[in-house]
Amino acid sequence: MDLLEMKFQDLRRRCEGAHMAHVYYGDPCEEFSLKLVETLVENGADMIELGIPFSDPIADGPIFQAACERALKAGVTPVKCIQAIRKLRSKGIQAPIIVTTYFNIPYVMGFTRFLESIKEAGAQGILIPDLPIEEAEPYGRMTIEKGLHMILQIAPTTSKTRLKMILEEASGFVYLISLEGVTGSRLKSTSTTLRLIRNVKAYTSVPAMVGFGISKRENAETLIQAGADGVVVGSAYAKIYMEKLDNPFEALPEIAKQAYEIKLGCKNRSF
Amino acid sequence: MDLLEMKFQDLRRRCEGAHMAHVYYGDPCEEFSLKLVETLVENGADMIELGIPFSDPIADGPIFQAACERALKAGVTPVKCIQAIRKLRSKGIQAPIIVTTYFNIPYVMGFTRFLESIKEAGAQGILIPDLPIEEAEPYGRMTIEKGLHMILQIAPTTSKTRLKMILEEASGFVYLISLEGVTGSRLKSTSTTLRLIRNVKAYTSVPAMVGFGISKRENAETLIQAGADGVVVGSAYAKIYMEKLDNPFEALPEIAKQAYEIKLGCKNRSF
Amino acid sequence: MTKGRFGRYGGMYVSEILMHALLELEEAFERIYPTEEFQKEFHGLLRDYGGRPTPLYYARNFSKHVGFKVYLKREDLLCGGSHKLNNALGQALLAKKMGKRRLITETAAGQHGLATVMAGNICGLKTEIFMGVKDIERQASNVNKMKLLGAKIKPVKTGAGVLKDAVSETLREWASCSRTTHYLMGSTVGPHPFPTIVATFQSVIGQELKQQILEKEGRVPDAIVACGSGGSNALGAFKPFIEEKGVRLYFVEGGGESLGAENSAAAFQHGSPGVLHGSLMMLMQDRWGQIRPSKTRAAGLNYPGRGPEISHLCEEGRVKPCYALDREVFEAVGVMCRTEGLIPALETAHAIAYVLNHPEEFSRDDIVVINYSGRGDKDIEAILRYYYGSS
Amino acid sequence: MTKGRFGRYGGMYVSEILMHALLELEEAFERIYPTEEFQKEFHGLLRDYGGRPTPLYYARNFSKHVGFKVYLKREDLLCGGSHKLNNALGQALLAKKMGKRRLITETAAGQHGLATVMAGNICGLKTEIFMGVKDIERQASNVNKMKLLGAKIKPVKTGAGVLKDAVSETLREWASCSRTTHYLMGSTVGPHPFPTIVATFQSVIGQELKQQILEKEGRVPDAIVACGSGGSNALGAFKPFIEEKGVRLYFVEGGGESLGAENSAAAFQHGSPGVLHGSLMMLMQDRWGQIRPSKTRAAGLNYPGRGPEISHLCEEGRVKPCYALDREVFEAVGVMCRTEGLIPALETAHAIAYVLNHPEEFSRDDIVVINYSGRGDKDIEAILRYYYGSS
Ligand SMILES: Cc1ncc(COP(=O)(O)O)c(C=O)c1O
Ligand SMILES: Cc1ncc(COP(=O)(O)O)c(C=O)c1O
Repeated sequence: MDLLEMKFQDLRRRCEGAHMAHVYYGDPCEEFSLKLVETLVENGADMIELGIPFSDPIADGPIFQAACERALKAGVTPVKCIQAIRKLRSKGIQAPIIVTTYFNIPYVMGFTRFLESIKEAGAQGILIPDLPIEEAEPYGRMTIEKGLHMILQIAPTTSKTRLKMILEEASGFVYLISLEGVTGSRLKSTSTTLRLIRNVKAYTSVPAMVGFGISKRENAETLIQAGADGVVVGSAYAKIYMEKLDNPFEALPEIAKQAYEIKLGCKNRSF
Repeated sequence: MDLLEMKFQDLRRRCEGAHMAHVYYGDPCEEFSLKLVETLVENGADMIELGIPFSDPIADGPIFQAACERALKAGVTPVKCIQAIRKLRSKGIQAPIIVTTYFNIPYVMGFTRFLESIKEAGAQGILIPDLPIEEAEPYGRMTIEKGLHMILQIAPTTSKTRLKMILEEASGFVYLISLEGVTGSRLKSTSTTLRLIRNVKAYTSVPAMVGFGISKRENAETLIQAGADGVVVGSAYAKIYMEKLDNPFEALPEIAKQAYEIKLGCKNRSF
Repeated sequence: MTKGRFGRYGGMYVSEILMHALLELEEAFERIYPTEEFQKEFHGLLRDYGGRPTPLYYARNFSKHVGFKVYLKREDLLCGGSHKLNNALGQALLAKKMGKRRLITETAAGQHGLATVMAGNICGLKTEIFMGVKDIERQASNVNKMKLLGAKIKPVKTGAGVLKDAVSETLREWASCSRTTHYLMGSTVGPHPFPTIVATFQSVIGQELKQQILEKEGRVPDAIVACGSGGSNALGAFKPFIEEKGVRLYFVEGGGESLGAENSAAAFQHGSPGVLHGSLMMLMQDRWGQIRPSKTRAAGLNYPGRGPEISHLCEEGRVKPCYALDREVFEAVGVMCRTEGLIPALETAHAIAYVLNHPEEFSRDDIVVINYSGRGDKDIEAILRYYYGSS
Repeated sequence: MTKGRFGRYGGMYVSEILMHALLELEEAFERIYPTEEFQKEFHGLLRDYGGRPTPLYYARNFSKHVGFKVYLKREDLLCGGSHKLNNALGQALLAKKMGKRRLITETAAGQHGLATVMAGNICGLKTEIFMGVKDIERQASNVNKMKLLGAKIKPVKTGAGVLKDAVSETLREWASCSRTTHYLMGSTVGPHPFPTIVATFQSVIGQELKQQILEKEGRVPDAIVACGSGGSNALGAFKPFIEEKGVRLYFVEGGGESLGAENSAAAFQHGSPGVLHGSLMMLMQDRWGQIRPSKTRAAGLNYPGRGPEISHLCEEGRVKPCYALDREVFEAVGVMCRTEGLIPALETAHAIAYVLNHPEEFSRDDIVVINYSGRGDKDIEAILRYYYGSS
């Protein structure tokens, strides 16, 4: 059992939903990102989705696009992001880390080399938003072989047939995209999301995390109560420090508060 | 025998070439045009080509185009031009008057009415630059019937066949266009013109006047010596007063001198 | 009063200087045009360079909008963007075979100038284009194209600086160089033989149209609507239908801002017969015979005269003379944009506007063909200004 | 690694959100495209609305200039002024039959955007077009046309404000509306099934070309030269000749100012395989896989990736990847203007420039076809600036 599986077991035991915080590393500088992750973990994030910035993040909304742009301008590279995992681990951070990036990054580095590096650095899995199940072979297998999870996504538009295909390959958890849109979109109605959770839970016991558009404690509460095993919050955090880019560290208290609130929303799990 | 024929007889007797001055009536005002004609006649013009301004004088160069435009702006009409003939006659001017205008003017007035008016006012003929021999029927006949001459033109581009056709219909005199171009063009070489004169004189005894591009005494001399029965000078006079439009009357002395010079050029006729 | 007459209209009212050139042209046209060699070369170029045949497009959405079947004869798809190339190619080829070395012409909308320099380049003839200063200003995009293609542009400042003045200036220039230079007349105007030559070259439109509509509908149309000033696109489309008395022919001229004397180019509405630029035709003039300036937002319709043949056909009653006002024209552009995704030339939009605004002329079972004479690229600025205000 | 592969290139690298739309599209295309109804409607519109077949023009003067026979496949005569309509009409029809109500797309030169709104209007679908702010600026004339035709223009400010960024933005938009909206991909790029669909719709170019050259020359050409970035006009022309090994195929990309890293769009010259916008293809990227901005004066070639099929054909050696530099391109425009009276699009001028500057590739007896993908109306300003300086 790895850190990720242990984390879910632990949370289940405590009747809590998981709170994964999504961060694009290096925005606006490495020091801040490291501190940001620490703050999040200390204030309620159960796990970290660590984004390696990509020049053309097509699944991301304006907030994360700007984050990628700033990080790249600041000179962040995939290698530095991977080193960051090691740094976090050496600071004693135990939260599972899922590396997120667009497929071209591991493709260009060499997929195997990429997996080996992040594994060695201390990550538990990878999430590649532009690698649907059709393209995941042979990468999914390679990931498992290296002892990592490949996190697959499921969307409101996913058909029942594909849902089953995806769940068959699911490892670690499945990432339910709450809405049709990009990261940072506003989650207006949860009815589609709730139906999605029901559908997925009917077919699998793999944990199901819900992401996209979650920014408030109530969002988390509703989703967790509907059966989700956790929520992912990303742009909502970036939005806070985005307004204080001169000295983003000043934003950390507010982010801490927000993380705490979200985690509160994950706590009342009724099962 | 009318004034025009008498004039040619008279000039022949005195071994002189004819000097016809071409004036667009009403430029820049009627008073000036009347005075201009008087000055020209008093200083060496044997006959007057009185132009009725037309909005689109396609056979005229920039000087006469501007003259037409000014005259029309000043409110000159064909009727006023015709009245001017009467005024000139009543001032005692005896020089033959050829009315020049583009075909649309008499066409719109009614050709017969037009002829009757100018005849009655005291003109001897008409010259319509855009009425070639092909279109002259029935207008030529009507003109003769009214006791007027229809002056036909011959150009350097006129073929021998057409030359004969035109000469057959010629009345009063024929107007040899000295060059391929418009009024006011510079006569660069006279060789074409001289050939034209030779050709025409070989076929007819009707007087042949040469026009277009004549501005200097030497031009007149050369042409008269080559056998022309006269020259037509127009833009060269307009050019003089054009530069003094504030008070064109000031230009009259210079115009007088110029007319006198031209006439001098017409005097040494060697036949 | 001899050659090139259409009823009382037509003729050769030019300076003696130009007569030789007109007679030479008439002779050359009659001799060369019917030859197999010329026909092959001409139609080969029309096809491969020009893009003929142009389609006859059933405008389904537009038809729904007006309530009867409307076809568009797509001259906008001809190389250069209007019907003008049909004539320019024909005359340039003819000029080349006559041994001419240079083409001169005038242009208003720029479409004919563009077609002329294209044809000139193809035939290896130099091109010089007279254009009123006002037209140079309002048809800048076509001016730029002509320049790029190597045409010499001669700005005409006389008069109002529009088409009429440019024609006069070209005639003057021609008088000085007619031995080596061909005046490539752009419409069915000017002295004989131009109206006949231009109509002949343009009649390819109507010939195709007839064959296409017979294929599509099994019968001739009930009406053909064309815009025009000189009349070349209209005559091109009408020619093969003149004898088919069942086909109504509509000629739409530039109404301008209003039909009032100073704001229009509608010569059939308030013109009278007169002579301009070598030809007797319907003309906007004052009571003394001075030509009145025409006014319309469509530069290509901004001419005070209607060519002799269209003048005659209207007088005879075979063709119905109509007009569209500027405002109607801009609105018609909008309708064509929305319904069919096509931006028509302002000239063309006159024909469209007429069809839109005269339901009383058309019945539900009618098949109507609009001669879609050109595309609106050259007019985008003016159209934008109308729709979005000055920008 | 499954569908839509061309050698190693292609694939469907998109968010799970979009997979249903791609699979639905693939299914619909396979089901609807072969039907007689679709074929009839599609080819009817291509003919009557688009103006197909476009001519194959023997460019006599240009041929003399280069010393061998050059034909131009005249896609510039297609309605809208480029080959883009072939694809836009096909996809719009398909989208309509799939029950979609809206089209979204991106455009750089504006040609594809224009084609899309035209097709959208014909099919009664609303159109929304994403365009980089820099492209909006430099292709103003096409922007205005699209607006007039009723398209909603969405300026894209992210990244460098060019095509790459507009594609990203359109994909993002599509993720939010793919049930009711069709992304009308403009070139043979993007995830499967787009490259296949676009190439299929564009292959009408090559089919006509083959028939026309056989008619004119009795044999296939020795070489076909096409410009491209995504590769749609090139593949359209090449498709029926891929198996004819005797026909040399040249693909000319935007060399930009110089081949140096920051000044070019020549992905085959200094690119490597990578994944962008849903597809594995030849890509300009840094050593970490971050996409490098492309640069060329031809907006339509300004994309850092080459579509998967053309990537594969070049890798295989079947197609020769070439480039032309900006300066050569502008000079080529001038040559085409003078010799044939045609102003090519800057994109198209890349193919022309290659033919002009690589005599070593062609012999005196060669028959060469340039796929003349579009007209230069949209580029007049840039061309004037090159020739006459800023004005
Ligand atoms: C598109 C278009 N249609 C019509 C015309 C009118 O000319 P015509 O009456 O000779 O057809 C023009 C003239 O420039 C034009 O450009
Ligand atoms: C005229 C023209 N040619 C070529 C292209 C390049 O696109 P593709 O490679 O898809 O043919 C474009 C793109 O906008 C274009 O407008």
